[in-house]
Amino acid sequence: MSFRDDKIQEIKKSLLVSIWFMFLTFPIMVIRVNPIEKAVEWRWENMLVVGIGSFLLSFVWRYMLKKKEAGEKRAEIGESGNTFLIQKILEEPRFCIPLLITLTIIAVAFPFIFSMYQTNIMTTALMYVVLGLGLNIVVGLAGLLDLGYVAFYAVGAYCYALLNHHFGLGFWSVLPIGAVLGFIFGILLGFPVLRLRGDYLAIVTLGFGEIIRLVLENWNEFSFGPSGIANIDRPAFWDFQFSLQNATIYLYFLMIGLTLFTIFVVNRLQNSRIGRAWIALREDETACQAMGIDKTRTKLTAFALGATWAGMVGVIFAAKTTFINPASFTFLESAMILSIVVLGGMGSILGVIIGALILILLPEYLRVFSDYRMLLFGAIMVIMMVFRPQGIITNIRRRYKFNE
Amino acid sequence: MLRLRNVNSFYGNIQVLKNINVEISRGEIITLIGANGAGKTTTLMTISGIVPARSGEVLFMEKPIHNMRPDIIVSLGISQVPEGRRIFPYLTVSENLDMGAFLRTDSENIKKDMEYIFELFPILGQRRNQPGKTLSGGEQQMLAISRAIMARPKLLLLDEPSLGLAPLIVKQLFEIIKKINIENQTTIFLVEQNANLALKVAHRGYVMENGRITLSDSAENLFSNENVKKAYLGL
Amino acid sequence: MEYFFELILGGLTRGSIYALIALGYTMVYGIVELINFAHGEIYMIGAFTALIFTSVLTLLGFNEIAVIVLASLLAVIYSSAYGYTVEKIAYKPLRNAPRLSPLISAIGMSIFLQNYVLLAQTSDFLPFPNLIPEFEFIKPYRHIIGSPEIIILLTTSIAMVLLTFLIKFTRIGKAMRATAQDRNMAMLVGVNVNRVISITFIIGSALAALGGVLIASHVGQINFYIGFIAGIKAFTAAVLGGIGSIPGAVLGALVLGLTESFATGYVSSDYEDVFAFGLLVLILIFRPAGILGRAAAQKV
Amino acid sequence: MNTILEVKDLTMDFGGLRALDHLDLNVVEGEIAAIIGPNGAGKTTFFNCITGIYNPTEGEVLISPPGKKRKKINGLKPNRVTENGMARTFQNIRLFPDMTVLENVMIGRHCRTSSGIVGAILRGRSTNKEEKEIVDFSYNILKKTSLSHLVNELAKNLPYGAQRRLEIARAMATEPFLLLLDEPAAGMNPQETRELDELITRIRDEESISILMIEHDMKLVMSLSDRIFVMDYGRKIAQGSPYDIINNPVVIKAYLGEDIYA
Repeated sequence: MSFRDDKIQEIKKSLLVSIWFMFLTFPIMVIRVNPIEKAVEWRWENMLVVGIGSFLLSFVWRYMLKKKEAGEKRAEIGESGNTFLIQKILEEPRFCIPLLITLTIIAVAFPFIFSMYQTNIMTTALMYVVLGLGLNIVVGLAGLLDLGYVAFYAVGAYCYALLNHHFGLGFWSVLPIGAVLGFIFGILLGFPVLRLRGDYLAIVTLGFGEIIRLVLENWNEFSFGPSGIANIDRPAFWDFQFSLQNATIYLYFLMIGLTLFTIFVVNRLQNSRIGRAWIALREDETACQAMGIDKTRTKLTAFALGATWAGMVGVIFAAKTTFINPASFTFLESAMILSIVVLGGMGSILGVIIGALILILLPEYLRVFSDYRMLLFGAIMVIMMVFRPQGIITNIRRRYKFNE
Repeated sequence: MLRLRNVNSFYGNIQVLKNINVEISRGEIITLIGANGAGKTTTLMTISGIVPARSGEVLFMEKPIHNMRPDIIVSLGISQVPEGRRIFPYLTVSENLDMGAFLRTDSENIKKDMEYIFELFPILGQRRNQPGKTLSGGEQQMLAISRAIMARPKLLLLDEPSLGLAPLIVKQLFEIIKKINIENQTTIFLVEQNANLALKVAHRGYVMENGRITLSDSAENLFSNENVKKAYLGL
Repeated sequence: MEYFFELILGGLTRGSIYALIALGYTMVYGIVELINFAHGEIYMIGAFTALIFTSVLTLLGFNEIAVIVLASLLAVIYSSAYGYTVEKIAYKPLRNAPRLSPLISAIGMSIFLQNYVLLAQTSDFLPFPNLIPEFEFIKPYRHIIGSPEIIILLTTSIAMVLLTFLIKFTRIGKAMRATAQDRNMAMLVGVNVNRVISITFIIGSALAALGGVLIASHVGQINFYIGFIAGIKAFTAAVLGGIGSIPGAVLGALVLGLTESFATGYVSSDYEDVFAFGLLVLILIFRPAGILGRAAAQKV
Repeated sequence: MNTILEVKDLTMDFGGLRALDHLDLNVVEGEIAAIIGPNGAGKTTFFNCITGIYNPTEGEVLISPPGKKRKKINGLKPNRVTENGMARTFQNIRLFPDMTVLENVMIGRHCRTSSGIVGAILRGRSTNKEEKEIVDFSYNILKKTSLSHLVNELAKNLPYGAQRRLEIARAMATEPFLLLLDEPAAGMNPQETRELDELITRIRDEESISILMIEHDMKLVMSLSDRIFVMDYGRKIAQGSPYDIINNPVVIKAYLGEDIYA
């Protein structure tokens, strides 16, 4: 077959795909009905968009599939092709140190250069970095797909809101309580479900997450139901209450601190005896047990540690927004955190940070994206799984040294 | 009839077949012997299209088949009895046989063939309505071979038919294999760890080590080859 | 006593709808061992398609019966097309990937489809016309059973019988069973496994669409989110009956429907979904093989 | 010689199927024992029953580790069995494919070390010391199993024979008194099999680890074993020295066949 024929074939294929998608999306994209006024709106322009879009995307799709196959082939032959530029930079101290210094300066100067609004967004992004890193312990390191992660986030948030509302407890005294409560809930929920197979575990955690949300929504005496809890105190510095602006900056630095702390802890855990056990467990459970690793206990540790971080960030979330209700803790929130981990690269700390920043900041700054935010998250999960299941940043673990 | 030319196959990350060359003529029984993990099963899976060859050619009756789907390859006349029998556990014996004839449409002849099978293996006739998983190992092996015959293949690939069977049953089985070869003119490619048995029924043989063909000769010559004797015949 | 029968009937009706969706879950799981998370969205798209075409066809002046038949048919066709496409895009490239990859992909697909409908249509609840005609002969018994209930129960039973027949006796059914039991072996006897998987998705999606049309006209309103809850409940039903088992899915769905009906009838309606989720959690913990499922032995 | 493993009347039912039928077996200190028998005879099921993967329907599994008290271990979880000193390999290699050779062996040290979450985070002196010991111990085992040159390779990139050896090394890292090997020679070429023969002998002689193995390679079994058990249909049909077994008419009929050495 000549090169020309090849091209014609490709175009034919894409044309077919394009026609198929125009047919497929016709009722949903083109027609909009208003059953009350019995009016129908036709939006033929959408069909054109779908047609052209799918025509072009199908080329990209096939190209990427081919590239992925080629990549696999190369890996099999033994060349490691896919090292990312960022990784190369980070392995080189010449670039690494100035980069870190720049990052530090930007991080410190950020709230003083940019507006309060920007600082707030950054704080939110950092919260998702920490949530992502927490979930990363569970999903990335231990390989347990937890779809109810947001439940622990809710536990933390309600813990602060309720203790603050009823007893006037301050942020700093509740933060450790939130962490501990997250840990305890992690163990309570984890204990019965962790012997389940991977996909069942995912569904059960989802079920648990939804149960907690539904209880919060319906148990009015306890949680004030759908109307939620308002006027939660912002974090104070000892007894000193900040102005709104200073409180924002304070929270920002608090999040920077928590982020650094989280990175430190996750990194240490990853390269420890427990971390190795998690990774081994992810690779082969039976072999792990035969090597003397207590499966339930090790999994439970990962699950509960992940929950601890969710609990802490939950407390911060309540303090930041000063108002919480069950609507903030839906399954979609869990899915969003999961897509951060998936996009970044399961098990990779740097990847998760980059993933969170991309997914949270991009929709904030590009108006186009903000409407399509969840659509984007869904698409990312599919696309990453199909083309690059290891995420943007492949997890690189420490190589162990030994003394002869 | 079948020709493998410089075939390389991978399983996951590991290259299993390295430049395999095999030739099989019509009506022959060819055996491939070698240790467990040498790549014998992969060779068969590559011919059947389940583990497609990464490079090289597989020609069946001079037609390249290495890029074809497994079901098309079956329709051309290559059937396989895989290692470990692989009976459909919850289908009955006759449903299993039906599956063997999945691509055939001549229902009259299918019925006749099934009767022929039940003559060949009366025990299968008795158990025709039992689920496959309730059969004993030997019966399952008979069913597996019968299922492959139901496709009326021109080339039959057999993977370790003797595995885990009592010697008495193995003997019967190899007689049947010979019979199929002679009566139905079916060409047979037999993979065996039990080199002793295999070389007794085969016309020619190949020896495989670590994914490469290291020897190929007539069965008699292989049988008297010192290296083969030492490594595979336990003499 | 009448209240009791009302609850039973309500439970059975509800269960029948779950059954239609659960069948798709169970078929797909049986054949590719994947929890098709996007299945609930297929059902939602079925309901939307039906609503859209009902409005359009009514405006075009078709008579009532023609509208019902055509709209349902189009809903089934479109849902099947969506099911087919979802499989090709999100699952087929992951056939040999680690188990969690297609599950994450499925969750992504589910979120994508929800938001696709949300953006292209609306986030509001839309009133759905009652497509089910009133039968004259049922009028006297109206206080016990209405025609929607009869139609729903009837449709599910017919679908069930047809599906059983298809799987037991037809060529494609046999290919499906063989593929479910041993995919590679099915290939070796000449089954085009990819096509069998596509067909499974198509049939499952068609049943889900049927469920979507029935429930939407029964409940009277739909929005983009109905698929999520319905999907989880149908999955619960499938697991309850023993995932992979066709009669199990129906049995599980009926049990779930009755449980919900009684729980909301006698306990509290606030926690309707909690009962379903709770049941799901309890089964998975205590009897993951379900009522009719075969426990998979651990292979070492 | 002390009996270190005693299996009494072991029975395992799967639904209606009896996979193990009142099996008695024992291993004495310092011996290499082998189990042979046709596929489906229940050999691997037997391993799974004594290592805690299955809980046997009936019977007892008792161990008497050298210098320790006799202990019943059936019903214990697999990790507890390993902690008690019985480690195993698998018929189908089960390494941690994306971990390095060294890391694979380090996992074997898990049950002999103790640092927890707090230790991991603070990484105090004792944790550091323990980590160093784990690495050194593991490297040492790799040297003993002639794998030290592959130390930083990913397990999945190893040749087949080396993967089998790595599985043995990983099991040795748990410091067992009895090593259970499930078809250690399966898939090895004659050269690798010879090396395995040496390795197993060395493990027994130098490490004082007793060995119970399932193996099909009769040459290896004959040259290595002190005693052989023959299984068929879940029952033990014979036991004895290699010489006894090879001349036992029951064994010849069920397993070896008349012409195995013809």
